Amino acid sequence: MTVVVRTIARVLLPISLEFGGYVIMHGHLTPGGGFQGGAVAASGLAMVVVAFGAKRLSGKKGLLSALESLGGVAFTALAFLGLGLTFFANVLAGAGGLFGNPVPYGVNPGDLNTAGTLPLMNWAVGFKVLAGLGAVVLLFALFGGEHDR
Amino acid sequence: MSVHAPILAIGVALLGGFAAPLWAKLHKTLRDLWVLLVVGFVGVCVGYVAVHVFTTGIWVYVLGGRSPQETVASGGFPIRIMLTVDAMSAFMGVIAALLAVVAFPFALKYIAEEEGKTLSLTLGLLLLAGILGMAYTGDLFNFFVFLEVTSIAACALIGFRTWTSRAPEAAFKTMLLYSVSGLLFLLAVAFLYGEYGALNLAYISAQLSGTAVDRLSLALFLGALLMKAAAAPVHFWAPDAYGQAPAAKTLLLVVNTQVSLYGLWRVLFTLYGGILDAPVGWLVVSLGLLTMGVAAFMALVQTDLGRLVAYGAVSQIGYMLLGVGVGLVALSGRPDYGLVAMKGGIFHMLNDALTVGLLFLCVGAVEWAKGTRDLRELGGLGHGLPEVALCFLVASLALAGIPPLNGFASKILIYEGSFRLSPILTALAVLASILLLAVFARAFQGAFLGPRVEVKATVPWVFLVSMGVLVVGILVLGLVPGFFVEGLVTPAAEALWRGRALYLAAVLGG
Amino acid sequence: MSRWLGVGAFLVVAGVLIFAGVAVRPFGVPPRTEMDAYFNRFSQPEVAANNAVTAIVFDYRGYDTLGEATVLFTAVTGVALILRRRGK
Amino acid sequence: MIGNLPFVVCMILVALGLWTLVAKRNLVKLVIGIGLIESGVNLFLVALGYVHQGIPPIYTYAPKDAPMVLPTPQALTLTSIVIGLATTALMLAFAVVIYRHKGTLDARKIRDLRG
Repeated sequence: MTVVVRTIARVLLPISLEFGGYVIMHGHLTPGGGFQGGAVAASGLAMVVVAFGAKRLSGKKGLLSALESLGGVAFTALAFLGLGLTFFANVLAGAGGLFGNPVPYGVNPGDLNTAGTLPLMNWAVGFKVLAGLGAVVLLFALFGGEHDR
Repeated sequence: MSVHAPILAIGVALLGGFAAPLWAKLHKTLRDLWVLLVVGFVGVCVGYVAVHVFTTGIWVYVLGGRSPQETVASGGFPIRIMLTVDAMSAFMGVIAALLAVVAFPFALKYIAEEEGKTLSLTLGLLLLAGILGMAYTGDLFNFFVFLEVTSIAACALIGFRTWTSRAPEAAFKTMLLYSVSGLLFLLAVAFLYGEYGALNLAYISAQLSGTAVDRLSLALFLGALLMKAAAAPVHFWAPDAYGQAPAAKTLLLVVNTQVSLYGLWRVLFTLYGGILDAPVGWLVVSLGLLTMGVAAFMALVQTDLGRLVAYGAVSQIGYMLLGVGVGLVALSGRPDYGLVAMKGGIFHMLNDALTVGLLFLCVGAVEWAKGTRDLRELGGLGHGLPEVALCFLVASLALAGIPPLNGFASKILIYEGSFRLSPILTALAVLASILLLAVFARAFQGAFLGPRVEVKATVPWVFLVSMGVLVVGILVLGLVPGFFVEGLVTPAAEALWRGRALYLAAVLGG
Repeated sequence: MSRWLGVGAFLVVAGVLIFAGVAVRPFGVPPRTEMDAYFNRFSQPEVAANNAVTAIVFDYRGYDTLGEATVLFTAVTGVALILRRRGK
Repeated sequence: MIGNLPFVVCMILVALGLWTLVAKRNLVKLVIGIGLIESGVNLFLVALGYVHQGIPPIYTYAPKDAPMVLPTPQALTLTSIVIGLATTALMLAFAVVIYRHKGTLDARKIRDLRG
């Protein structure tokens, strides 16, 4: 791709990653969450694949698949965390510690430090979706390139 | 920990799938050990659940609640997803775990490292998790989610041999059918959610009143699950799929079909059990007859050993549909013969898993040794591979329903039940069995008899152990069927036959 | 001949679906909302999340989300398997 | 009053998707047909959750005393969208491999598996 596309991709990649991170982080307060934020961030990765070509990124395939596995393991581990009560029980919500502030019923401005395991799960799923979608785009791009040659 | 056994079976299988690629990055042997460990653990959990359910009754497990037994919120309606394991679910779980325990050691040896072993083992674990998730869940949307897990994992495994053009083609076809089936299921769930504002199977079942929309949902459920279970008009994906997947993984595909049938039983008997009428039963019976007939005739003309066995497998689906369909027809009056036929149909699920599984392992062993499955090129393998020939013979006879093997034990129950409804049904079913016997006699003769030929490779002992386990199962189930029918099959059939009230009471209380 | 049969079957299915769209229930007036009212009322006190949808996705129906994450993981693994190069 | 028009539109989308599956022979168009059905079902799910004059079920800076729409269908739709994406990705991967083997995407020309 031309230098214009590459430059714009360089500028936009951090922005899309940051916006994806924002959507993931505020998943329990505003519209959005792990899947949506992960997809936003993955669109940045797709842009990089288009702008710079899949060849230059082919070494990152292993990294992406490892990241995806880690995201899945982390998500399942968070679900296992509730096993003292039941699988998936939200043991951190309202417990006072990490993400443990209570929330009264009704309209409020929102507090990031709430919702227990939800933000952690959002992050796990966000990374998983980012890595997964990135890997799919990269695999398709690599396969096509191989065929054309 | 034992109070969490049902979810541990599913959760650990999922965790195993997620983690398998990570272990493979460290060392391949670690990955193999991990896979065996996970499958073993899942097997233990499933066994524990089964023993518990068969001795003490339905096991309800609420996910994410303060306690696993807190099924309904204040107000008397369930809000969280819950696992509801009754005898039928536990029975299905046992079939899945049994075949997984046999299939995974076989797969470790059968699939070469350079052909994507890590990925296919991962998919196998996820498929197992999806099957168990479908069997244990008591929530309609959750059933859909796990239906899709199994669909995607199964299709990826069907497309495994990407270096041939047939495998991706079969996989595409199958995926198309599976997607439509999943979407029809989701549409049916959406209709029910729109009417009743709930997703819990037991709660909706208690509310169903038989409106036009309810009946449309039933039609959509039937279409979706029959499509996925390879019943006759839409069976054509199954031979391609079974023929193309690696032999060890075909076992899991067989269980995948059966768990779709299990979903059908669950929908018909538990969800719609209160308002069902006989025409639905007759529909299931006629589809069953059509399936066994069409598949048996198609098996006659096959030249590929894998596809021939696959058509044999499809025809067995017909017997299950016939057995349980007779029970459905008789559901309103609940005469004895309905329960007998249902016992036969459900017992046949276990028998079919063992026999068809063994046949596919034999096909895999033949391909391993000879490099081809074409009956026109095969022949004389009985000299080089006597153990495989023996296994194939036992499995074919069992599939055709020859006493004293297990296929006979379940088919005789189906015949007995269906005869009391209408002798024509029995006659047709017997005819299909005879046809199958002819088909498999020809296959055995074509592949194993004839002048001695050289085999490229001997069959590893792991294969023989896997196959031996299944042969022992077939013989034991055939020689002492009474013990298993009393202990395993009757509770499972009763759970569908009369168990709806118990199922609803276990979830909704009172 | 078989073409018109197909068209006829399709028209019947489409007619049934559209009839279902009319018959299902009035738009905008859900008849039964116990479960959803519970989620809207208790997602703050129970899960401490302002966003009821996220509370459902990760808490009340978190198990579905685990399945969904599995579906995505399975698909990525499957694509990697299908588009792999043999012998590597 | 628009009556049940939203539901009917969703059903029309589903029907169009089914028509695509029946009538088209290009593999990518078949995938698009699946996508159409899926969009119809997803829209139907979301439409089921609508309440007249409803606001999103999120309490952060929400207007006071407005009815909230039902949150469950939105959560279900999120799940089903991701599942649809996974299905589409896998089917396209098969289509790509088939194209590489056969050099065509026409379903009539690639049938090795018959009978």
